[in-house]
Amino acid sequence: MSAIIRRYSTVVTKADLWADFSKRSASLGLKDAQLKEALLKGVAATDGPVSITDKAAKMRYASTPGMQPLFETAHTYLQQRAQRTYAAIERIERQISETTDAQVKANLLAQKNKMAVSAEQHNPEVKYTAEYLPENLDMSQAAFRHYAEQKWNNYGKMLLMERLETMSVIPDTMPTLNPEVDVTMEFPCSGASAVVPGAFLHSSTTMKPPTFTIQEFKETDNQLYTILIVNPDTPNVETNGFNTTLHWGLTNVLVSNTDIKVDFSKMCDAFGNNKHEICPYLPPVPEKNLPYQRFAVWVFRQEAAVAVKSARLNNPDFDIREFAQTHGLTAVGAHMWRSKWDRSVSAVREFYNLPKGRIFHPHRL
Amino acid sequence: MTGVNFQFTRGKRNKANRTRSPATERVLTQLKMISQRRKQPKLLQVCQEDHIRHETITTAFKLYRQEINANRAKLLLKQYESIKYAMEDLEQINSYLFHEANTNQKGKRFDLEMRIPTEYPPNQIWLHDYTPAEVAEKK
Amino acid sequence: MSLFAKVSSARVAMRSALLSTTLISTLRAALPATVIPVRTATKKAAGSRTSMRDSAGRRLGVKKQDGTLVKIGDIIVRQRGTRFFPGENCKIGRDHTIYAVEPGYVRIYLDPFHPKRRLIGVALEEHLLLPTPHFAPRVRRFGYAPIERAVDAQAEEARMLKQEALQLPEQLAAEAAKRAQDAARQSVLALQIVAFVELPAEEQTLAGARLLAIENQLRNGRAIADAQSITSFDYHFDIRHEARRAGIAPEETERLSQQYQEMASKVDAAVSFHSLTFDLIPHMSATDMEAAKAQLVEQLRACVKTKKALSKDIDAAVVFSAEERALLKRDYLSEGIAGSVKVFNKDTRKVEVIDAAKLGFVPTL
Amino acid sequence: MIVSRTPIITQEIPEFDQQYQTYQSELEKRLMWTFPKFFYFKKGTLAERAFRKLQRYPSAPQPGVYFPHGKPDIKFDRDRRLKQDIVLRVPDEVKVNEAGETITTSEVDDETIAAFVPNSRTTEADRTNDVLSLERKLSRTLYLLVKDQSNTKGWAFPAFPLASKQPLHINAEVGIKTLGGPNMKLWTVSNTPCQLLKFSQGQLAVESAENVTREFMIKAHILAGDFEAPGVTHAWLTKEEIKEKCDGAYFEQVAHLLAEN
Repeated sequence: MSAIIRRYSTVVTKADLWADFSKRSASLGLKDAQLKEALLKGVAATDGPVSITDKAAKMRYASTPGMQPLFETAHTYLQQRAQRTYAAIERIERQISETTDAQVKANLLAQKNKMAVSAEQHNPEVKYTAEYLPENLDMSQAAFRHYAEQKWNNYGKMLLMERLETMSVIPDTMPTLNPEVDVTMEFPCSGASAVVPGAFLHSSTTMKPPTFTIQEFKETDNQLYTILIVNPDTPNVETNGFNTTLHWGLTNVLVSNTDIKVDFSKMCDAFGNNKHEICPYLPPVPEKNLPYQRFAVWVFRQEAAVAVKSARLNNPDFDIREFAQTHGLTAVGAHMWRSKWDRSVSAVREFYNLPKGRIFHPHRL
Repeated sequence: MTGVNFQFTRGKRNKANRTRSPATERVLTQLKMISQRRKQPKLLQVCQEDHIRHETITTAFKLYRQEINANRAKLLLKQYESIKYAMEDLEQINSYLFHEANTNQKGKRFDLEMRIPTEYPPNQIWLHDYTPAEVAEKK
Repeated sequence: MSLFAKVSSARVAMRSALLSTTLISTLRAALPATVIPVRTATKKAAGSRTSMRDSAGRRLGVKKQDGTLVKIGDIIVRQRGTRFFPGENCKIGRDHTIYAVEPGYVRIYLDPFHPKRRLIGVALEEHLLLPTPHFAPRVRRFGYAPIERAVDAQAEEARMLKQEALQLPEQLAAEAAKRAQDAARQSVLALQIVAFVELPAEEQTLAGARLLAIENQLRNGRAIADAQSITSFDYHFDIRHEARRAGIAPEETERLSQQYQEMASKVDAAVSFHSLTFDLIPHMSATDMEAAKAQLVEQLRACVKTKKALSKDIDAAVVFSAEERALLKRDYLSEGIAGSVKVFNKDTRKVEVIDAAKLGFVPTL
Repeated sequence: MIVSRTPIITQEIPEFDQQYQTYQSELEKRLMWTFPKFFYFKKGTLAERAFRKLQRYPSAPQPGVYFPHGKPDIKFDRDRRLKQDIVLRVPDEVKVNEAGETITTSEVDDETIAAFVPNSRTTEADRTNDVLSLERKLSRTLYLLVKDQSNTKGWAFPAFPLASKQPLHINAEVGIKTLGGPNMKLWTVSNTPCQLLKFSQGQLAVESAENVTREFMIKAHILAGDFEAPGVTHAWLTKEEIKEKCDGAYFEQVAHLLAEN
């Protein structure tokens, strides 16, 4: 290590911090021994890179000369820093156990989480997993959550906000949103895959309820969520305006960092009875010659388990803002899709025993 | 292109019997010199392992430089603080000395004998038998 | 010199006294005959041709004042350039004319998001002010009326766009074909399942339907546990709504659900699906699968069989996914070329002839 | 007064920096455009022939031959997939002749071009660890320390009592010349003191102590000449050596004034 580092750092170097899994999770290391070797010891000239599968391409590959000694120095240096960060984390943990003030504790926990990220985020094994093995991401680890959040920030979050704002789901349903969780939705009964926010869905696709995933990026355990699907475009002919309809509501849904699914096996008992439902699923049934309807999925973080009175749900004009406020819900994520009348709407109405749809014509004043 | 003239060649002109004037050749060489075509290297493609290794290297070096710069800034701040402390004390005890220590030394220059470090030492490393001009004059 | 003095003195005279013809004549008389008076650099006023052509006034201006009731399409402002910008429920025309797109009351207002603009909007109600608060839901007019006459409504509902009408027969045929295919597959599965588990005759069809649904989910790339829970939910959901339509008592539905669940657990415990052909195979748990995989890979490593036999083995093995199959074939079955091949040696810079089988792949020369 | 001898040779490049530079230069060479030799050497000239003779050109792809390390992609005699090695001169071969002197092949061939043999970065003073010599540790800054005769302070920077009506830096300059003789070329960095130490009965005093002796520190560089004081125990030391020799509390007060290299 360089002279300057020698002079400044006081901690005794333990070069194999990132090879030691006695205190760290095994998911922070690479499982594939060959890959690990190639990553840490350099791509062997005889074997070629593990990540390339084609034999000829493997043989053809040559690394830039001078990489290995430099990588070793860099690796040791980063481990030294991580060692210092781990020491600081231990100090913070001691402080957390000593303090009783909730606010101080929360601040210390946030600080600890930040440090847990910085202790591991430059670990090449973690970086490789985050970049190239997304299926192996262990979301209980702060560093992996950090990388997943970065990825979501750069695309998913922006796309969602763009759709919510351009289609005026904000502020027609909730005033605004600061997305904190990544919400995905699919309609598995119709075999459809994940829905892109704002997509037009056929009424046969949305005939049966969807399932969700809710990915938290901060450390959580036993966090409860409420999910509401509302349609702010239900026509109201009497007032010549629109009502908001509640199409589905789930409360007290338990999701953690690692178990992110809100699927039927989690929501329902063995006979398909949904224990989280506050109102039965009402599918989109748009009427002919009307503009498209927006279906906004709102995900709220709950402070505690909530009990919902069904009376307030029967209001033909559902007020989602008031609902969120009275139940102490914080909006943390959203999703949306759009529906338009199509030829299978009548079948959906029949299935749910709904009255026949009206046919409209534009009414000019 | 000025100075281009075609020499007469027997038969049909083709690549093999083509002749160009020296001026044309010169211009062509100069154009070839600045042209990127055929001179650019192939795109550097690295495998996934090497990509992460490269990222690790650059991150580590960036953090290393940051650490050095932060330490330097800390040192400079400490030096400034100690100057300030000394001067404040001096102001309290002796106004003359404080004034003298606080005067701007306008026009002060480095001495000619001052050297910049070189990679290898000079043949005479240190000038030992130095006598100041005024001492030499007295002798 | 004398001439200059004379002229300059004359100028002074001109400035001090009123200019009179007598003075000019005196001046002329004072000038010697050789001097010709020159017209100074002035230009005759030009452009008389165009400036004579003035158009009539364009009748610009605000046509509807603030608070006026307007109808759709009413022109509110005629202007050159955007002295006013279109606000809520207004649009701007090609010549910057601002007109109403909704009926209501004209409002001329400022918007904090565009501090340099004066906007013209239309408030839908007399008591409403513009701009609408940033986080408040938009006030929207529905603007459609249902078609009251049943005949007209029916005709409108049946109306199709040309493209839809053209595609319909094809679509219907495809749907019918899919139904027939599913029915055939279902009956095959219903027959096959008997070989694995004993089922009463009336449950066989139901089991066939379940297996078909699971197979379709698997083909969509879903995990087996998810596919099973989705299929169960789908069934329970269907019968509950069917009961509601037909007015069947909830107890009856409950009984059916229970019966189905018993059948489902029996079937799920008895069979699994082949990952390549989706044929029914005896049940294998996830741990069994992993163990079988490891064992097979081990066998392949130590194998002395011919490549053809190996290839058959890999295809027949039920435990591998398509990618795993491809990887195994690449690793254990890739064919080199027979005979010798000329290879360039980088170190000696000479061409050598080596046994082609040594390479293990077909080189591109 | 803090008298320092500034480094004469460049500092040792840390290993990390060294390796990083090597790696970056490799990348840069790989991504460099091909050397346009047609521009510098006209075809058919002697210079071109001499240049051509020195180069080791890459092998061209041949039909029917397999290149395991990738098919060469040659443009202007360079394989565009790799870095280009340009040889401008046959490297000198250093030999030792019978008299024990180092000579090079180029000396043998052509006396006008002598190979450059640099002076050693380590000196005689380094080998003997002569702390009195100014030729020791050429890459480091050395500081002049003297041992207090009364032995109350131990090793410390030279300090002089204040003569009346003399600015601090002039007083220090005069003091050091009086102590170490006139044959020194000194350059005072500034007239402003860089640190103040307070002593009470020869010991470092606490902040609140009364009747303290103040010691203002002035920085200066020695540029030529020697510190010659027969009666004084002195040494030219680096920062680390000062830490070892000095009193801990004293070093703590002056550590930030001393250069790391």
